[in-house]
Amino acid sequence: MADPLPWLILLPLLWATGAFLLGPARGARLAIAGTAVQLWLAFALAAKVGAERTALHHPVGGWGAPLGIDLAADGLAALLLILTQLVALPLFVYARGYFAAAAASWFWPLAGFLLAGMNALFLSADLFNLYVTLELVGLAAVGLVAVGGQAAGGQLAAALRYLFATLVGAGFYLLGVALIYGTYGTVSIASLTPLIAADAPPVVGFAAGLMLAGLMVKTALFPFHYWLPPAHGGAPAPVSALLSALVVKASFYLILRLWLGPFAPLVQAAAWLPALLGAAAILWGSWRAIRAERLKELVAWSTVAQLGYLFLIFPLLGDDRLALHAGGMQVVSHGLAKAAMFAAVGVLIQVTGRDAVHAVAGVAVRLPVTLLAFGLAGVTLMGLPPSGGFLAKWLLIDAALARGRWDMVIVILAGGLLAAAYVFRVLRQAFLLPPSGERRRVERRPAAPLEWAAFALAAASVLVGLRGMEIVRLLGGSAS
Amino acid sequence: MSAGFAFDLLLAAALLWSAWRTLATPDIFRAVILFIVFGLLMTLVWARLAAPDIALAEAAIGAGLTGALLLDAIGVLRGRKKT
Amino acid sequence: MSTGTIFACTGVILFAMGVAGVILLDHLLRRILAFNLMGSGAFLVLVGLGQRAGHPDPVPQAMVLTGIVVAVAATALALALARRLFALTGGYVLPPGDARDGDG
Amino acid sequence: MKRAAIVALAALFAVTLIVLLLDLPAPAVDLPAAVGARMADSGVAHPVTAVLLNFRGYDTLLEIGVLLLALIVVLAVAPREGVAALPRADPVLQTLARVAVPLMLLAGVYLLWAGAFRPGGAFQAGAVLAAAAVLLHLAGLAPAWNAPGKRLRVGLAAGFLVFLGVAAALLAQGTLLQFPPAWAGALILLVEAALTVSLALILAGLFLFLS
Repeated sequence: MADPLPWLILLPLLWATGAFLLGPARGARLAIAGTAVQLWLAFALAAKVGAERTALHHPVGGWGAPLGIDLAADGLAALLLILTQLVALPLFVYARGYFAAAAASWFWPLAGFLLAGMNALFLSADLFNLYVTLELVGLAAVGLVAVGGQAAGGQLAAALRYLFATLVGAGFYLLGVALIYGTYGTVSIASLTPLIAADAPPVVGFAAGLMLAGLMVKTALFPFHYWLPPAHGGAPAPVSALLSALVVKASFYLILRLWLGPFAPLVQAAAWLPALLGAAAILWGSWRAIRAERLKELVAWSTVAQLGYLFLIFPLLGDDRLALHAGGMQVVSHGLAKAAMFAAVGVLIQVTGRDAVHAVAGVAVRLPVTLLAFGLAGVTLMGLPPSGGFLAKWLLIDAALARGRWDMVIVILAGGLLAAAYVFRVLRQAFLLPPSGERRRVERRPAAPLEWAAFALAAASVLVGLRGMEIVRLLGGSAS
Repeated sequence: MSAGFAFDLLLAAALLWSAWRTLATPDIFRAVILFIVFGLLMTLVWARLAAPDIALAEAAIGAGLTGALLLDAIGVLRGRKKT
Repeated sequence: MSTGTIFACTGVILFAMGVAGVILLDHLLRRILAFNLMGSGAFLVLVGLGQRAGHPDPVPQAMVLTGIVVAVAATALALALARRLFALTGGYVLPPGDARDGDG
Repeated sequence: MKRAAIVALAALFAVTLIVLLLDLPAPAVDLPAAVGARMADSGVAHPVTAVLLNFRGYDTLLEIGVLLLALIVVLAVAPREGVAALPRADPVLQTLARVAVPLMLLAGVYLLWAGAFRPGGAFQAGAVLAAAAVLLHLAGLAPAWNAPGKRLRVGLAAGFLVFLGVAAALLAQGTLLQFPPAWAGALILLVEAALTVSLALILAGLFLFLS
């Protein structure tokens, strides 16, 4: 069988270029077929990692690090690769129907470059190569936000804010890489890990801080979250779903990889900082979601809050791997649930014709499948059993209790209650009778694939809780 | 060696000055011109750093193409000036 | 002090100026200029620090060539968005509003 | 207030980092020596080209992807209003263009050829050719571009596709972008030639689609 590592990168690049050659608004079938093959490759990779219980390597160019660039895949990388293709595939089916109405001429090649950049990021073991993948992901994501922004200036402004945030974040990361190369003469993670010790020159700690801070800007960790709600809330629904479910996870993955890998001796003492910012993100993001007027704004602020959970794990990381399992579970369940929620909201907006929480009154009768998708995704975000979100929060509480961190337990529980508040706000509205004047306003029916793609993602976000053991086992093998 | 050292310091000062004026000068057209000057000074820096490949790329892409894109954006290349 | 070290230090100052510019300036073209200064600063640190002993090092030089192309791609993308915004609003300034989200 | 705080922070940042930079130990890894030791297998004689297209050729592959992606975003957001206009013909500029453009074409070909053993290569060559196209446009001798037709799209993507194709073909032999030493020189020249054409078109396109 072909080596899945390089093909997971080449394949999306090939179909992205193919879609570009086909022309504007073409290439949907190419993208869906390509992503299906990638999903199969990602599962094959995970099976291989699980069977061999060790990371897989592929020396690009045959040189080997540090002269060449190595690709490496451990359990964590395999998990994110599966998640990425698993979320992208139904979203592409959704996008095919969604953009039939509103033309977004170059969506498909941009989506292909986005997936290629993400897969390359998950697999790269070279700090400078990771910079290139970060730019590929960031610029593709900004381009996708602006796609279809022909009418609205607000969407362009959101794309520009996002662009500057992502460029500054990548710039900090690049300066850090420059300092690391200057100090050690290599940018290969495998070569650096044994070289960086607790007594490294102070400039290395400075570089680590720069790189992690730049990545936190790109992950929209509070207080660097300002760019996320307008960008994710203003983009077309399939784009919002891709960005909220996957793109922010890519930079988080890199933070985790650096934290557990080369920078481990330097950063332990600062672990309280990301956790504190994460707790603030949970409370502030949830509060803003509760207060949001627009549906997409609500879901986007929910992303700010849910990303907060990911940063709670840093002081809890240890040999028992509980916190790592909690983080992996949260990445997967939030990815699926948030994609489902944006997809469902996209349908609601197409049908009601307006992006407003109060406009969904009465849709429960007309769009039961979509509303069920929204509700199931909400179950995951709230952390109710048996969903993946429940398992993630349960593991996180377990890890916090093992270290006597009652303050974190309180934040986690409060976050769940606040999530319930904003999810039920929408559900309650959906079951109300619409004001009589508005009832007949819109008769447009959404295409069935849109509703079912949203439902499939939502169902997966709940069911993944039942497959938690597989995920834990995969992460068990992710020694960096 | 010391002549080279003095030249480096002078070049560094000129580089920082042009960068500062690029950001601080009130007129956007002058800012873009200063940015192109900055790009040409960068070309000299790369030459001093024994990096002729980067010097060529910086002159062609950094100063040339980026400068042309920016000048076009403010409209001076086709006689209508936007600010 | 070698040529490499001098220009690495210059690069640090350029980077700091660029970051401050991207954060503080309102005019979109100026922010794009500031971003380019920031990038040039990081490139100088990469090559300058790598060559602080005085020997040319092809590895960071090749990385900077890659970086310059990425930077021009980002610049063109930013200009495309900014010019589209100009066509719609008549100005090169981001409208206020959603930016204030963080301050509550 | 905010302004002063950020300027002060930036200054503090720069001073701290410069102080930290001034005493660094010698690097633990000597990559220039590793590059020197493997130059014979790289297929080219110029170290920067060897790093750019062979040792770290994978970076370059992704970077061309970034450039093509930026061009697609430019296409997606650039306003399309009717037929692209020719700028006003300026006789001085036209004379300049008629003299300079052939020289620039020559310089582009020279740079591509030179890249194998001295400074130069696909990027510089592509940039010079792109500059020639922009000059032709500014002199009123060539129009700006509208939505690209099939042939132009093929030209824009050709370099990336050839690079991808070479990468995939080499991967079928076992390892991504592993050039066999005997073929490395020829394959790198093939990739560089295709890249020169596409880079010239893309860089010119970034200007001409925006105009």
